[in-house]
Amino acid sequence: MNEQELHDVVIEALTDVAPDIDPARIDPGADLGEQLAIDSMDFLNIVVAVHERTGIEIPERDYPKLSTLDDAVAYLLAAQQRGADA
Amino acid sequence: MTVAPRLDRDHGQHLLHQMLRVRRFEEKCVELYSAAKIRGFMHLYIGEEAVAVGIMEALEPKDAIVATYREHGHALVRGVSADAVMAEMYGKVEGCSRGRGGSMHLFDAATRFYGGNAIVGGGLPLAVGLALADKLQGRECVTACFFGDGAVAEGEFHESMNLAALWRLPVLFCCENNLYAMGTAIERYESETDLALKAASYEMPAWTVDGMDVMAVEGAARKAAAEVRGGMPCFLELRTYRFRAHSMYDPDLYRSKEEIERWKQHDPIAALTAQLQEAGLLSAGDIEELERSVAEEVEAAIAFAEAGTLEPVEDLERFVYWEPPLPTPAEEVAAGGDSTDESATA
Amino acid sequence: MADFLMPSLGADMEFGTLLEWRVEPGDAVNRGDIVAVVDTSKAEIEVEIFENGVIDELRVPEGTRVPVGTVLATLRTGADDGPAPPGAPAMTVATTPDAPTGTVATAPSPKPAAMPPPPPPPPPVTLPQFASEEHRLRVSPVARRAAEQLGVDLTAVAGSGPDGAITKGDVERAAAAIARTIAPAAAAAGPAPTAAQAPPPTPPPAAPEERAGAMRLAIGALMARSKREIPHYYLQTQIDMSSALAWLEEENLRRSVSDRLLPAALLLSAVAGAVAATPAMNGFWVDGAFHPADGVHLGVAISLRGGGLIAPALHDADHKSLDELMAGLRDLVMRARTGRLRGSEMSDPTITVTNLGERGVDLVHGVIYPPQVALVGFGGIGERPWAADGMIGARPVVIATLAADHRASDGLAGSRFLTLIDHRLRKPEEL
Amino acid sequence: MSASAMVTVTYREAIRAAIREALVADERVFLMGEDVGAYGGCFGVSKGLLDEFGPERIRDAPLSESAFVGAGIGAAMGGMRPIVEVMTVNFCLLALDQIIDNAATITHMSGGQFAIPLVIRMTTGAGRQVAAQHSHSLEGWLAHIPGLKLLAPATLKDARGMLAPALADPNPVLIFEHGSLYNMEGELPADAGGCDIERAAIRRPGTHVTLVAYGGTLATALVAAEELAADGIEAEVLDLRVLRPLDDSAVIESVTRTHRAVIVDEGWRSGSLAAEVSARIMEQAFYELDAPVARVCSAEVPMPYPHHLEQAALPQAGTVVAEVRRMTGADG
Repeated sequence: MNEQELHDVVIEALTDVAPDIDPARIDPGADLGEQLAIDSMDFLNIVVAVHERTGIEIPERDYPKLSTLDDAVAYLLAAQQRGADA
Repeated sequence: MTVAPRLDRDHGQHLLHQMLRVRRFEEKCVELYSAAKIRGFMHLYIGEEAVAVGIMEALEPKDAIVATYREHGHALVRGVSADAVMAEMYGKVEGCSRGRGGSMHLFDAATRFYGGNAIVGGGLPLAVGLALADKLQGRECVTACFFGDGAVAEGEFHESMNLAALWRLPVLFCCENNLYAMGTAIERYESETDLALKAASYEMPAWTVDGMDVMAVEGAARKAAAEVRGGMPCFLELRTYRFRAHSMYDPDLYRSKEEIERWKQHDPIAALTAQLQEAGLLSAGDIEELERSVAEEVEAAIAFAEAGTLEPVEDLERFVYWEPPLPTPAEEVAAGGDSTDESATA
Repeated sequence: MADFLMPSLGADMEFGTLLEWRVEPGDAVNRGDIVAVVDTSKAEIEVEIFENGVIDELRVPEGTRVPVGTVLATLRTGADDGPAPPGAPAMTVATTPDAPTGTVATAPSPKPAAMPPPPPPPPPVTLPQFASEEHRLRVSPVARRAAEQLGVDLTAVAGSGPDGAITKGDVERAAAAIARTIAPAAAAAGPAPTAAQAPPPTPPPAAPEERAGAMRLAIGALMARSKREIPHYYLQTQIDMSSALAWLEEENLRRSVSDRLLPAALLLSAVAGAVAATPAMNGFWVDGAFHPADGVHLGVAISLRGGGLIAPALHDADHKSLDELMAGLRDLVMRARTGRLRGSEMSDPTITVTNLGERGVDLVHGVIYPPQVALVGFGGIGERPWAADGMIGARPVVIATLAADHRASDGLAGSRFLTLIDHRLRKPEEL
Repeated sequence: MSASAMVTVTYREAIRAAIREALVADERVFLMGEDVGAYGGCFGVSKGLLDEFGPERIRDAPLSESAFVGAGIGAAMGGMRPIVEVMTVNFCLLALDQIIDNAATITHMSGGQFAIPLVIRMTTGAGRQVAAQHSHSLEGWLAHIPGLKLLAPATLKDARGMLAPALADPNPVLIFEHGSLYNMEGELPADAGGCDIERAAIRRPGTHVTLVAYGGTLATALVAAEELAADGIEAEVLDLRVLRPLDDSAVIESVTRTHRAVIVDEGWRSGSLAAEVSARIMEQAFYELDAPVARVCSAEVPMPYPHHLEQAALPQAGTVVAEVRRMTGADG
């Protein structure tokens, strides 16, 4: 998946969990939990959704690396790269 | 065998004393009623004393009595104390029915006095049942059942006469025929005014007695009681007369003053007094002494009733259903008196 | 001298008319003599005198109606020169109104007394205020009571009973429906009613603002009632979460993403076990008495997107494994946020757990949801200085709080309960 | 608990067994009434007892209800334990003076001096096409009287068990046997004995409505409850058993759970026992009610002879069901 596709996957997972979110209004550089009222259960659900769509397994200790939209897309891109390399 | 009563000094004066007790007690009751000390319905026995006194002479302590609402005399003569009867009429706890019955409902288990019954004829079936219980339990007791002539018109009279005769129950039926069912003369409500005939039709010994003659009543009662103890109910029609109205409400319009005066000539107390005096068995001093002792008894009864206690209203609903007897006030005092150690109750 | 009084000739006689005198002053009379005729209004009765003597004066003329006890005549007795004879006072007793009969009390003193002075005017009367009958709703008595308890506005409830009467079930359904709508994030309490048979909620088709407004009112009424009626007491304890989190991290490493556990599952499990061992925290205060609940149904406070809070039941939480609790929690959160909770989940909680820690606060003092008797709160799990074995170090710590109903339990039971939660969280492998 | 053998008995036989047991157990007990001896009882209850116990203890009485009921009262005061059978409740009207003026009052009027340990049994109720003078349900009238106790055995167990405690009671106890029950058959333990005569009993548990019944209407209520169950309405059926003094607490406890009540009473509605129960629910459980209390009583008409009219006059299960549906809003 390219960067755009990964971006879309994250947005989809987010809107699944929080249908009332307007994707256009997400600040890609701001903390997701704070701006979208995402709690740990939501976050877990997002991680699961992303895993289902991309096959990327995000270990718990890496959760802080996905705190903004931009960070999340970057993390997934890197993880996909690692997986391809492996 | 029965022995006809012999008129000796002691027995004669005893009978006179009993009749005087009833007479003076009731005369006082009129006064107390007028003064609103006694309330409710009150029916006086004045004039009829010879009946109760004569019948009771033939009864033993083991025998039972069922009476009517005109039963002050029966209770007093049977041995219920004047204190307990007066307190009952005052509605006091010390009354023989704990004040719950009043004038018409004197009860006393100790003397087997099964009550004044205020339903005309209502006591007859009870008497039959009491006699049945005695018979079934092998006790040779008589149940003396008093009722007025008015009761003879009730179905319960005929049902009870039949049952008692049919089952040979030891009931002594004592019909106090004072000629009036409340205010209706017997000629106006009975087709057959010879009441003994009615009883005879039930195949039981029955005869008529002069109810104004205490000696005659006693003689008849002894004879009848012997029949009853022999296993057959018996019926006595006691011809008598009440000198006063039916009750305190009664204006006595249904009979003439002349008739009342005529009957007063047969006053059983005056008659016995004269009889005893003629026979030299009663002196003026004796009369004075009898009157004095009766007056004392009555005054003491009034004092007792006045000093009595009213049942607390909290106890209103007691005795609707039977409850094990509580200690009498006297017993409670006695029990309280025993515990002299005050710390025990502190 | 003695008095001859209007006699009482029946308990219902209060007055009598003196129809006729049979004696004149100067006549000698004896006890028992008829001296007058009295009309009791039922009958004319000849009345007798109870003493011997000579009539002195006739006080009441013929044809006069007087109360019982009035002096009709006076009598000179032989005792006038000496002490009164023993029996004499009996008639005068009637003038002493101490007897327990109504008739005597009405008897005046020897001369008919003047009217007593008029009583002072009564104080102004305040008439009781009755609710207007105009818009009277048909509400069954038990429904009215339930509405008060649940804070339901009856005017907004549709009745299903006879002739459209509002029943208890209608009120409970309404309460559950309100509870399912958006709630203000105010009290840390679930808004569920408690009746066992509450049917599934059917939310009214109202605009969100309206629903939020209705919810605000309902929650307001309910929380006000809780604060008014429930004597809350509060306890708190700090719990070292290092073992629990370390165990959880290990555990999650072994699990696939979709099977991972959240710390919340550990907290719920620890609470459920502690509740099962502390019946005094688990149940309802109804009609002046504590009724212990049959099972442990944790009311899990779930924050709703856009604000709001709901606390549906995680049924039989004390019998569920961590995995089951996690699955149950995930399912509840999902359905809570999509409005698909079941009625029983709204009505069954026996104690409520709120976890506001994720919102960044250190601790929460909750308001008990009536008729429950306890609420457990967790603040955020954060690193704090922690002294152990004489050393101070940084450890992940959570502050657990208890709000409990003092009518149902006391502080000792409460502190045991919190301590039990603590102990269970220190041994996560046993959860 | 040793499992005792079960025997099949009728209601009639259960009562007879109770009388027999009482006669054997206590010399003071005797049975008295019209046709209780040679005839075997108008309803066959006392059949065979004359042969076993003789005419002293199984006493045929003349048609003198007042006299033999009064004699029962007198005998009870005189130390016996009479069982007086009044053939049917309508004949007890001829003995009301004795029942009300004597049995119910003497203990009180005597200030508690005399107990009246008397049992009066009588048949009650309609349903057998015996028309207006033999179909009364006058339990409500007699339940009005302080000093009396009233029992209504509606089950075999109660028919068997109520007599012994009634005889042991120092007060006059009236037992009402519904005429339609005598042939009711079922199983009882061979050694079945006395039962309590204080409390009502729940014959079927339920949560949505309480059906209060007694005597002949218990069966009606149970049939109605079955029908309601098919609709998903769980009716609790409460058998009053004791008509005076009423077991208020059982009624109130049940209504507090179900919030609705229907009283099924064969008496006429006006001034009925159903009225009394209804008033007590209102007094003691008003705030538990989710609907007005309903009553299913007999039509206010002397009982007609034709079957269809008699049935139309009597409380029917269908009427009970309709009342419940109406009050639960399930009639739409």
